Amino acid sequence: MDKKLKLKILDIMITARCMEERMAKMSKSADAFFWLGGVGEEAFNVPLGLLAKVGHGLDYDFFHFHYRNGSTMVAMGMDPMDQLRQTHNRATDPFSGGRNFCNHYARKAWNVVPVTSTIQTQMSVAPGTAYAQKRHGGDGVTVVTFGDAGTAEGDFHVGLNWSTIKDRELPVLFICTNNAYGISTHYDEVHGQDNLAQIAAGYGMKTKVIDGNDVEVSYEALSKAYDYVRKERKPFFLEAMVSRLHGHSSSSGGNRIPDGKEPDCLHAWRDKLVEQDLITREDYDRKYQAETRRMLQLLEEVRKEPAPEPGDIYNYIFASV
Amino acid sequence: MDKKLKLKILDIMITARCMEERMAKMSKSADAFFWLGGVGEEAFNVPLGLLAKVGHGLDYDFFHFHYRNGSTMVAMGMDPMDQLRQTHNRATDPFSGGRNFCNHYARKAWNVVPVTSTIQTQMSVAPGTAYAQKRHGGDGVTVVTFGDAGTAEGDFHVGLNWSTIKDRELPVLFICTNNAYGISTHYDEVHGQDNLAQIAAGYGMKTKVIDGNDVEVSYEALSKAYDYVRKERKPFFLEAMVSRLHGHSSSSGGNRIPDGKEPDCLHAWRDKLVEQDLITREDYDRKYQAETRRMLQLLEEVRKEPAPEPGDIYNYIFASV
Amino acid sequence: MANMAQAIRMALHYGEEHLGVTDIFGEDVGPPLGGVFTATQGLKTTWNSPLDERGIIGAAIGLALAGQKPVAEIQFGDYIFNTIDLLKLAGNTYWSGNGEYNLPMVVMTNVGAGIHGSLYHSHSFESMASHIPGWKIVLPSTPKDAYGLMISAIKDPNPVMYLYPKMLIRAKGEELIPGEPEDERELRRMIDAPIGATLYDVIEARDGWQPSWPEGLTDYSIPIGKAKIVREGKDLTIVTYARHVILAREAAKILENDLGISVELIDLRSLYPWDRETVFASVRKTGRCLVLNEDTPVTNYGEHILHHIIDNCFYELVAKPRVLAGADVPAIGLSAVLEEASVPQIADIVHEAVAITTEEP
Amino acid sequence: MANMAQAIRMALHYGEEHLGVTDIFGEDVGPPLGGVFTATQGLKTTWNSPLDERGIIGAAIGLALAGQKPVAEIQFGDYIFNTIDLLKLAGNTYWSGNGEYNLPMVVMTNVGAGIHGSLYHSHSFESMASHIPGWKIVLPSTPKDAYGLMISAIKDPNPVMYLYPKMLIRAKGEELIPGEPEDERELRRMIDAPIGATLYDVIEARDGWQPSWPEGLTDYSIPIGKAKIVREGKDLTIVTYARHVILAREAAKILENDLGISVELIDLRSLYPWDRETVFASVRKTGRCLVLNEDTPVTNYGEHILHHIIDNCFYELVAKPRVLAGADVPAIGLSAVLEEASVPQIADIVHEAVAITTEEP
Ligand SMILES: Cc1ncc(C[n+]2csc(CCOP(=O)(O)OP(=O)(O)O)c2C)c(N)n1
Ligand SMILES: Cc1ncc(C[n+]2csc(CCOP(=O)(O)OP(=O)(O)O)c2C)c(N)n1
Ligand SMILES: [Mg+2]
Ligand SMILES: [Mg+2]
Repeated sequence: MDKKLKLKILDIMITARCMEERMAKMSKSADAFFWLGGVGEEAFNVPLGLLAKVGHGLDYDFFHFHYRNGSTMVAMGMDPMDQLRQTHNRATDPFSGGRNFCNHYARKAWNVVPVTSTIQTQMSVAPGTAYAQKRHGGDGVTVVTFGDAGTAEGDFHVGLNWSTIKDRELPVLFICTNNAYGISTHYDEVHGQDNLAQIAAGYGMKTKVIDGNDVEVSYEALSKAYDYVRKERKPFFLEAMVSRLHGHSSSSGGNRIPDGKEPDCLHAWRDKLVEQDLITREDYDRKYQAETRRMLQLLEEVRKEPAPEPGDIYNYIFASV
Repeated sequence: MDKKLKLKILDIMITARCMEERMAKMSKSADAFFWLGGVGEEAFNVPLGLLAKVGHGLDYDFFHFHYRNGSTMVAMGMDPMDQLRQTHNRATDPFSGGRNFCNHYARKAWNVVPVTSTIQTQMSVAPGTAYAQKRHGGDGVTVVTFGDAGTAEGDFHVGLNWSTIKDRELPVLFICTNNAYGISTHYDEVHGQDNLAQIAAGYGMKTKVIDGNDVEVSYEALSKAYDYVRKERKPFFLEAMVSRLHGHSSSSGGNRIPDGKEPDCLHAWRDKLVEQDLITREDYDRKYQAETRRMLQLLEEVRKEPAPEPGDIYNYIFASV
Repeated sequence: MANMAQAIRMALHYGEEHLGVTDIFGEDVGPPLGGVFTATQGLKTTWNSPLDERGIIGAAIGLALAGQKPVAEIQFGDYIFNTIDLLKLAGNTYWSGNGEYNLPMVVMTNVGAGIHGSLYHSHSFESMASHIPGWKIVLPSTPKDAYGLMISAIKDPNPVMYLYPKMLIRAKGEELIPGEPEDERELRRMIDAPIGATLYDVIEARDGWQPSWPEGLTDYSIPIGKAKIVREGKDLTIVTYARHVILAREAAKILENDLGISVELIDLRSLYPWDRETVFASVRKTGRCLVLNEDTPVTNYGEHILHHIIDNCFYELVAKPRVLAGADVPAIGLSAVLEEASVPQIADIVHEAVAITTEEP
Repeated sequence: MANMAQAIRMALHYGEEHLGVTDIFGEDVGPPLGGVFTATQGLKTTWNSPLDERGIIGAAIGLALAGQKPVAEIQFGDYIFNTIDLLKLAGNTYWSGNGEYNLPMVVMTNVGAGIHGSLYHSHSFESMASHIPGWKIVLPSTPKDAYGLMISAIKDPNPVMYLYPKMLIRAKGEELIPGEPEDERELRRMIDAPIGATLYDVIEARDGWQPSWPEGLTDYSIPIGKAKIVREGKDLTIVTYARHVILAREAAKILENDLGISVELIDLRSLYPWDRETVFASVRKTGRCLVLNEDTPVTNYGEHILHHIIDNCFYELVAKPRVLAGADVPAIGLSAVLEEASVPQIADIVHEAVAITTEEP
């Protein structure tokens, strides 16, 4: 990883973090009804976005995201303002027109299919895009992301099973961001395996478990995994152990968890780059404050944008014949 | 296995086979609308029933059966007449009062919970009885049986997952009778694993794959598996490769498949016992003919029994408070 | 004349050749079987899915998201109930993304009783289906409509639920489908796959078999949302669909011949959207109506129709309008006695019709 | 007064102590959280299930088959739609086995909009639920009814769907539940678990915490199938349930005070079986009726009620009866503007009521 890339990743992580922190704050005011997001997953989710092949159609990657992929979207090029628009449920929200919760993206130009609130159903849908990609040829892959607790749904099996049929293996990159919790329930209380990759391995697919709090480890594992799926046209299961720094969502407070309880990947990356003399602590703080300010400015803009109209509920029910 | 047991198993296999053959015939006449059953699974299914702890309540085994467990029920003590009653949808059918397809048992006195037509849902229900048994103590286990194709349902994962939670493992004996087909679709067309036990093993449970056409192999594997689950109070996954000698059901004809396409476990067992001088071929033929005749006589009795009345549809909708 | 399975098959063939259908899939949909009711024999884009309805609906959504045009089959409507959340997602995908992704997909499954199918080959699904927003729903009662509605379903850029009545799958039509050969034995020879006593025989018999599709098939289509007046009448409107069109037609004959009651019979064909104008015009004319189907009666689709008849024709009704549906029981029993007691029969329809037309307020 | 979450908690406690409840389980139902809406805090038989609704309903069926008495929670009604096939199985188990196995189980989940929950924390479920035979369905609008209906649900030897309105979970009651302490702060101190800013703080705060249950709780129960006349009136009957009881009450006040229209308001409380006699008696008295709920309008449970009102009171109606339901859209949008446009509001109820009572045939 060269210096430029390292700094680029840091910048995106900062942007994403500041965006999410603003969103969490919004949920404590009249600006938003709700927040949930990926604070603590940036070290992994940013490389996930940077390494993607982003575009429209079968030659590009398809994304079936979990609701914690904000920093992936930022890495892919999303304007944070769009996310604030959704969080503030403006009519200008490009992903849902003020209809859906934050982190519920939909962007056809990037093959980002609508994020659904129903945990794990994306695992049953992902084989469909992958099947089309495999038939089409090329090196586009289907990326599907999900949490640890959600793997208990039967859809987990559906996705793994459809992707490993003999001579019909599918180019799916399965990504489990394991933060050890489903809302309040700890991993150990509802699972019996050391990790979820063990289950996936039973299907005969390649798997790997990594420390998702480490940027370099994540970047490297993701490069290899993407590569494998792109070339072999077979599935890969990557499990990243990550943190959940603001808890589950605004429903459980959305507050920063006590210091030291879980590693902060942004701080770790900052400290590493400071140590490597790629950046000073002051640079970092300046950037962080600038992004924090920028998010507030964006929000101020967003606040001026119109709310949906009552009649909008009737838009986009059926596409016209 | 002593001589007595060997002969006992043969006798039960003959009874079950003759019962099913009669049922398949019934489905070609006005006697029945439909047949499906376990012709070709007797070598495995009879020991499954013989080794069970049959009775009512948590001290006994619970059974969540697939629709091919007729010979298991015979081994547990079912009067074949009851099965003919169901096949002929008589009001006297003790399992469903003429409501359900054949092989859809329900017998509370034996902890045989209602067989459901919805493939694989029994896998989502089985953890419930096993959970109650584990809490209760004793050595009762939950037996759940299913086919190979049905393992594609998400419920397969549900059952495996709920049974392997850390410190809450459940005493479930998972039985997959793998006949290599789901209706017309071959195993290899819809699976990527050499066997389904490989998937189960990923959950960290003990597994074994056996030749379910061999009585001795089946008996021994089942003894060990039952024992393990009874004592360890943990799940075991046993996969038995079996035959489907009359095809899927009467919908696909219900006819005997061409000779030599799949092994006939009853003939194999017969030949072995003849070879071991435990029985002569003439004894066998006599028994077989006698059971064939007996089934016809039973059917003649059953034919005299009443059909349900129209008003019966309103019975047993709600239990009274 | 073609039966309904053949009609669907021909429409799917037309869809593959001319309308961009990319995948026709589901349990036993591909070779060797071509569907448990033969509706997908000989087609070129069929494949067998795992035995997994959630995976089937999920894959159909994924294929549609990826710009394909899938037709996914659920082998029996009885087994679609583990996918309702996914059907809901399919129905709200266009809306939730504010128009980003529409889903051009067809889900096809059979419904209703009548084949002595016991609890799980007798289910109705239309009431629940109609409560899932974002779907169009069609349900033909004749082979010709089956063809025309499938063509429309395929052309539609939205999720379309294509239901068809189990009991009528093998019933022959009374009208030729455009392009269908006149001689039905000829048609069978052309497009029905060879049979066999067991699966092994079937596989052998079909080795190398290819259908020979009728040349002249067209994109003959029935617009979604358009009902058919099966027979005109003046005393009573019966609104129904699926196999109860057939039963109601028999009942109407009896009513006419034996009692001089003239029934106007409407086959809805599309359940969502449905043909409000045709229904209301008829009810306004006759002043009396019976909504008929075989689904269970609590929160039944017929009650929705009744509600809108009330809403639009209340002051024109001259007698209490009624709904005749299946019995309020958990399922259909196997015994013919039980099945008949659970599903409206011709005699029941006659009975209700007489009650409505002779009622003194 | 207790809020609804506390009422449910107390009823479940009573159920554990006196009515044989063996398992109260679901996602986040056990410690440390005790339910996302606190309804299961401090109970002794709670446990956290995997995040798996099919497993939850399946396990509940299995536990009931094994003679236990489970209360299973689906965290949000929005997430119950992947279990419909299992709910159908639960509903037909007693029938399919001809009486061999009845299932004494309760499934509890919340329904409806009103918490700015966007697409997937706003769903109604009652229309679809009522179409699943073999279940009893209750849906309280007050804490006291919530208590009494939970007691009845637990006592019932059949599957009971216990729905409760998301929006009213934290609303305080107006009547004391028998045995509830008079001082609500006292009640909070006794049975509300300590709070914390994050999950880590919550876990710490609750370490060693035990509730102290009110001593005098009773088996006060509301019979399943019994509606409540919330207010008497003479001009118009409004039949509703859940949070629309609250909205309709407000509307009724406006109608009375501003327009002199006297509304009789019925809270069904049980949706299956429902209190036909109370509804019909009221409609016969007023001659006018409005059935009200917030579920989507196609094949809506209110249409079932309307159908039976038509069937039983048609010739006594003096004006066209109506159903006011949610908008015919795929979901509820997050923006308050969208939510309000999708769910009947007080003004909408007033508007309909005026239309019905002023209608000239
Ligand atoms: C089908 C379904 N069930 C329940 C929920 C409610 N719910 C939302 S998030 C969540 C926990 C998810 O945990 P996990 O999968 O580990 O993802 P994480 O939030 O930890 O990233 C639950 C139970 C849901 N959204 N969908
Ligand atoms: C949920 C569901 N989907 C589809 C069916 C229709 N069906 C009945 S049996 C069967 C094949 C089952 O194959 P397998 O699980 O291998 O069991 P086998 O019949 O071979 O014993 C299918 C698809 C069903 N009964 N239930
Ligand atoms: Mg998690
Ligand atoms: Mg099989």
